[in-house]
Amino acid sequence: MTLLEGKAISVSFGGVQALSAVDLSVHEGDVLDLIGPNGAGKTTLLNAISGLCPARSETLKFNGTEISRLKPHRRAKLGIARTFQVVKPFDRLTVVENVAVGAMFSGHKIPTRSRVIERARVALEQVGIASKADLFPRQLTLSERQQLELARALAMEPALLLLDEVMAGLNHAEIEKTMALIQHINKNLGITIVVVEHVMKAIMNVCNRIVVLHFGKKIAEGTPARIVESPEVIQAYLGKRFADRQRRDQAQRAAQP
Amino acid sequence: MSILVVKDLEVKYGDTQVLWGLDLTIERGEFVALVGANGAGKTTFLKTVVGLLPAAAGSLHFAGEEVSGMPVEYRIRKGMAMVPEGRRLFKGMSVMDNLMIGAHFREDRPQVHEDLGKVFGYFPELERLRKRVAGDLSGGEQQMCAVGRALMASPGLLLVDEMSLGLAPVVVERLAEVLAKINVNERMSVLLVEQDVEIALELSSRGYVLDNGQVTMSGDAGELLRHPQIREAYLGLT
Amino acid sequence: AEDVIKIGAAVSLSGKFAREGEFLKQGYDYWKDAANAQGGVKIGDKKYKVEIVYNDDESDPQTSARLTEKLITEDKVKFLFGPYSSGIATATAAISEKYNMLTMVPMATADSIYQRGYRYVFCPSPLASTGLYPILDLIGTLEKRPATMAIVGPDSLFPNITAEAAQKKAEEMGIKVVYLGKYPQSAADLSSVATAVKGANPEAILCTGYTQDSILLVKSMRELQVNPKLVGLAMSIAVPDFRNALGSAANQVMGTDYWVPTLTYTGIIVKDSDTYAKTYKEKFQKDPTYQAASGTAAGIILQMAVESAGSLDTNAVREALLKLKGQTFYGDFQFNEQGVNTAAKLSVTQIQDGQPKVVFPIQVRQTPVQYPKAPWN
Amino acid sequence: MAGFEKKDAGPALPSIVLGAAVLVFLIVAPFVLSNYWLRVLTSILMYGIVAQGLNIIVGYTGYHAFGNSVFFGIGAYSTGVGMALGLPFGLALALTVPVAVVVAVMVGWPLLRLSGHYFAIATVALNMAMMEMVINVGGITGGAQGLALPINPMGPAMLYKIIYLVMLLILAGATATVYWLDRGSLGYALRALRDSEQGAQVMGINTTAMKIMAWAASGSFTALAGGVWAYWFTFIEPSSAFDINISIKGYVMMLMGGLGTVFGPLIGAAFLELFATIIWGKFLKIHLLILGMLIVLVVTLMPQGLLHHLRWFKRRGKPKEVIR
Amino acid sequence: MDMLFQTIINGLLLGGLYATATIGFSMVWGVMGVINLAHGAFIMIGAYVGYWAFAHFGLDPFLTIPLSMAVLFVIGYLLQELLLNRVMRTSLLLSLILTFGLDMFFINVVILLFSSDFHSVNTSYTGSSLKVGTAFIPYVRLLTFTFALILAGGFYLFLRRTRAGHAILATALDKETARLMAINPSRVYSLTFGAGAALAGAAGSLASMLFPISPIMGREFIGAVFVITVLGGIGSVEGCVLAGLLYGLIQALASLVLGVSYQNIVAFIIFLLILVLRPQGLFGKRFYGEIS
Ligand SMILES: Nc1ncnc2c1ncn2[C@@H]1O[C@H](COP(=O)(O)OP(=O)(O)OP(=O)(O)O)[C@@H](O)[C@H]1O
Ligand SMILES: Nc1ncnc2c1ncn2[C@@H]1O[C@H](COP(=O)(O)OP(=O)(O)OP(=O)(O)O)[C@@H](O)[C@H]1O
Ligand SMILES: [Mg+2]
Ligand SMILES: [Mg+2]
Repeated sequence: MTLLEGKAISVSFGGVQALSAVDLSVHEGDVLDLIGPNGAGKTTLLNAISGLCPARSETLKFNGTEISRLKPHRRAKLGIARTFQVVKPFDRLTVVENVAVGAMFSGHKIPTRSRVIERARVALEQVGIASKADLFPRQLTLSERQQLELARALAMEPALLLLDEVMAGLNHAEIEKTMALIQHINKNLGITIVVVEHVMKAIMNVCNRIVVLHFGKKIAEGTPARIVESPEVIQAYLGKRFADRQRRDQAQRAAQP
Repeated sequence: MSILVVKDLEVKYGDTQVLWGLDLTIERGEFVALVGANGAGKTTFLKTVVGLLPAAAGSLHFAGEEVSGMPVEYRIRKGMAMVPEGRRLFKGMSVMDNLMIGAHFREDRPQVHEDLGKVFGYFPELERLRKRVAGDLSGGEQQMCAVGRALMASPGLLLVDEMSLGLAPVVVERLAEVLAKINVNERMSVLLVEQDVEIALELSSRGYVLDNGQVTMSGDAGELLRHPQIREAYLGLT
Repeated sequence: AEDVIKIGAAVSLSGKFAREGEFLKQGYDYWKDAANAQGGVKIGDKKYKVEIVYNDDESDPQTSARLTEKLITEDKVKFLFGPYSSGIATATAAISEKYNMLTMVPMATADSIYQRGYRYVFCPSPLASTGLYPILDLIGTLEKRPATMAIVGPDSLFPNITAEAAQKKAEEMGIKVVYLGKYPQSAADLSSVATAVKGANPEAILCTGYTQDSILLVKSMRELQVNPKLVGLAMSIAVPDFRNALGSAANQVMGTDYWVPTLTYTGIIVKDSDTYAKTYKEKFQKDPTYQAASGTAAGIILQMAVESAGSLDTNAVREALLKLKGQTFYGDFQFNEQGVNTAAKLSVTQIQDGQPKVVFPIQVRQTPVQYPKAPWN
Repeated sequence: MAGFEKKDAGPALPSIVLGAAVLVFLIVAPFVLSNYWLRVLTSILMYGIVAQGLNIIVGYTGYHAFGNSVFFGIGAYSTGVGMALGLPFGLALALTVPVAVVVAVMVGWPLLRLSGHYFAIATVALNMAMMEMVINVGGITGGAQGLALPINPMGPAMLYKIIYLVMLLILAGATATVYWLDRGSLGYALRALRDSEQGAQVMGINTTAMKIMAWAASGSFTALAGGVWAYWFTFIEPSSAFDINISIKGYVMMLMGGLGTVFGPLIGAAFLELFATIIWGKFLKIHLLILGMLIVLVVTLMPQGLLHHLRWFKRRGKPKEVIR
Repeated sequence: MDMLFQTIINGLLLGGLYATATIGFSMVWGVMGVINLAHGAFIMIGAYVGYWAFAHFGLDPFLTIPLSMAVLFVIGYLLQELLLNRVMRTSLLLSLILTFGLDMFFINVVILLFSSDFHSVNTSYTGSSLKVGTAFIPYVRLLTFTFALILAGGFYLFLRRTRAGHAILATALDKETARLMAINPSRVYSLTFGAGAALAGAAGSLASMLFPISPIMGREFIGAVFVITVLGGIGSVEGCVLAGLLYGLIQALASLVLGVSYQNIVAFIIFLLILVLRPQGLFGKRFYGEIS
């Protein structure tokens, strides 16, 4: 079933056409990756979906409901959660309070305070920063703040999760962990996910579909394996060296039993 | 001769100690990588070297002089430059002004203009974009501008934090090439902090691995790259 | 212990009325010292020294009200002297009235205060509505009266009352009011007002503003060569700052005044205006203004009433005040039930060759008026 | 900062005792204090309301409503005009709330989209525009000439007690509102949007509605204070009803007491008013100068507020974060 | 028609002075994130310096501009070093209240020193005008206007062309990174605050030629200063000049068309509209004034 259906989404800022007529459909259970060079419009597309920037579109349906005229908080209550590439923590709330806000105002009504906190703690466990619960966000490292973003979104128990470069700045082990987390969220919690990531080798393994944006236009869409072979994508985004590495890694993996 | 010698460095944020007795040396003209897990203290280390954070203990020799008590300006004037995490351009100023402010403190104006030429040589796109407002550039272009700005200080030691953060693979490749070229052409020492351990170690001659505020491994970059522990923990290969 | 009469005064010593408040305070002090020098206020056979308790109201009505309450209930004063400005006095008059506290408010001349039926609030000065009457009366005596007139002033309590009354009277006299301008109180620059006046091209212009406004307006009219035959101001002509600021530009400009040193009224404590000006200058190292004179007069009138009542009882003093009819160096006085001085008259002063000269009313004038006014040099 | 995460829920014993003592004092005050001190206390309460009103929009919501005095003026004038039209005081005062709410909603919708400095000065401009409007409308508002309210024939003793009690009730209402904000989820919504509006939006918070609500509440309390003030003074002028110093004073008090705390603004109001009252008369000409110096000293020496320095009766809590 | 011409002249001439009175305020706001409520007091002190030199030595206020600038630069520099520095990092609110306290302090100090009487400066050319067609251009105002524009232009060049200026701009945009460029932010802040005060002082000296001088004269400027800052875009010198001229013009035209009582309300409404529709100001640049 199609969870999110967008047709001809366009966004312009003054003279800059950040997105031109992009179609996007996300199926239930998908992990869809959005890639493209810097400034291609990936964040803008997420903004258009979550309602943070004025966008034009033929249709923008979530779970069968037309949402293009809804304010961001309405969309959130319907079950769309997201993280920000440039993290936006609530600086003067503690980490756990930050996450609790997510649990408090999402569409799911949680009756008591203690349940809200419990929910927040679980989300912090899941992303692995439970030990920092009582600090303030500015006491975290950049990547921990990214984890906080993720925890806040998880606490909302959304149907669709939009992740904007949550792996940026993570090292390999952490990327592995985050990948596992994404898979867990997707498989076990049944949440559909759209990610924006540059970390290709990670994304290759978790996502089932890739959409490539370039200058605000969709230039390719397909399975990971197909996309990395596409000369257009290599030229615009991946680079030759990456393609070589990718091939080498695959060969290595294939060599392993 | 060593351009940077760090001994027993300790750094604290209030009561929490982040760096524990850290030793690190960079020779003139050397390209050194500093890798490590998140929150290991890499940014903290760079900021301490450049003076944005005070050291709680230990010594910091730069170009033969103890600088740990000195303010940032002094160290910059003495020849450090830093490309900060997240680029941090002066978004409201033009690309040109951003570059020139990198040479803000320099009195040797003719030389500055020559350096500007060099920067445009490394990053021809910057010359094309020089009148644009820096905040409008794409992430990759901004990173180039940030590197260019640091080069304008004509430093003896270039500190780069998270070169590839949020950049498309093609752009990372470009930047890596330029850094390598600068290292060779200008005989500029480089200390690169990078999450992509593979790129970092391929570029550099030596590397340090930081874990929980301590150096756990260091040595020849090639060897580190082949070290099974690194391959497993940082590259995900066996 | 000596017998003293304790009088309370909340005046503005800081804030926007600091200057006027300071003069008023000095006026009160002048009376206090002069009366005490003569042994004090005589009640029956006894003489009472005068003591004044001051508080600074910061030019803020709310603070003034609170301090008034304090003077009445904490300091237990016998009488009150009012603050500068009608706005502040309106807030404090209500409190005086609540406590039946006899209050002399020489510088609260807004008519509206005296229309509220207060019984204990007395104003020795003429009311705001009469602020420009003497100039109009003077115009009435001219052979070739101006046929058209502009009236301008800041949009605030006192100037508005003055302007409205003047407009009415002018129209009754058959003078056409061709321009009526109220500019915002906070206007820093009046060149636009001068331009507007120029556009209306009146033969006479009257301004109801305070000293600062009058200076600005005259400056601007001169710069833009606005040349009416008569320039009349309310309440600033005799203020030394005014002449100092304008120099020769002030020539032939005229204005009404509560008081000027050249007036010839006489009374107790202060023999006449000339004496006042001299002794005041000796005492405070500056020339007195009408604010100071009004304060001194308020003290003298209070003293006369207390002495004539022979008691410090508020109601007895009030009765005496209502019965009294007399003169001080400041002018005539006779109060009606509302506390208004019905005998008070303003005079008109014109600057002639750099000197202020009383030109109206005829019976107290020093020289005839110079009319029409020569164009600005 | 309160959180629902408090391990040791409930305030410590000394603060309960202190709170009870203050409450008892406030209730018996009108019967034991002289009229003058009652007036001083009433004025503390009035500024307490202004400061508490600011606390809602500034401390919790992060919008610097520097010109919140606009509501004070609106309250004063709607009460004044209502009474001039023949309404009894109670009714005229009650009317100020809907008037304030309507203004907050109408103006808040465009203005609350501004952030930081811009909102702060927009409210100042709003205050000035409203003042000019009242001046230029003239007629029933009395324009620049001011408006005299009907005089209550009651003697001062009785009238002042009534005014005092009305102020006290309003302040209690404002404080209860703040207390409720401090504890409830609404408070979390406001604090969240204060720190990151977009972050709050995507987490399901209707930020526009919340902000307007907060401002309307802030404005309503301020307007009520203005209404009572008008009746208390019986004469209002545009320049004193819309006096920007009212909100600036409220700011200083809120700051002295501690921003974003329930009782801080009240402590600040009491401190500043008492200080001012006590030094009056002692330093005739220089007390504004002293007040200026005092403000400078407070800001530079104890920027986190009095409450922070009076913490001996408070349990040691989380590090107090810096206000912005 | 004649009146329209005269009105335009009035508005522009006054606007030039307003612009100069605003630049320092706008810069301090843009660079340091401090809304300096004592700016009016700085203007007033500048006027008193001009008056004092005129009254005692007969110096023409145009000649004493450097003196007022120097005096105020020192005052500003010291205030920043000693007081503001301690609070400006923490919040907008604290600096607002601090400067409010300073304003109160300075006004009352001047009352103590000079009393609250009005003073004026009357030079030989005060009151004479140049006749252009049917309109009059007062010499004093013309000179004031010229000086105002020269000062504004000079300051603009200082910011854009000198290294100190660049350091100011860079610090405004990102303080920590500015340190990486060997810039010392607290020095820059002191310099900026000093320069802002110096410009206010110059404006004060100029204003002393036009308006009565009194301790509270600064209050009359501060409203215009706010409006122009926002209209021009916070921290933008060229914006200040354009906005100052525009503001003078709007006020003058509003008094001509609607009547003098409407000049303020028109200004405030325009101000609100600008804020709502174009908060970065008519001539503002993006990325400036984003500091909170
Ligand atoms: N608020 C805005 N105002 C003006 N232009 C904008 C705005 N937001 C984005 N843009 C422009 O829109 C284009 C797309 O930006 P977007 O942030 O969506 O890119 P992205 O693909 O997420 O890039 P990155 O990989 O660097 O995050 C860019 O050219 C950007 O400069
Ligand atoms: N301002 C601060 N106050 C308190 N603790 C801090 C602060 N900044 C960083 N830390 C802590 O110091 C540790 C090291 O942080 P640092 O930013 O140096 O790590 P890093 O290696 O650069 O990590 P990353 O790869 O995420 O950038 C982390 O545990 C972090 O939580
Ligand atoms: Mg993006
Ligand atoms: Mg880091």
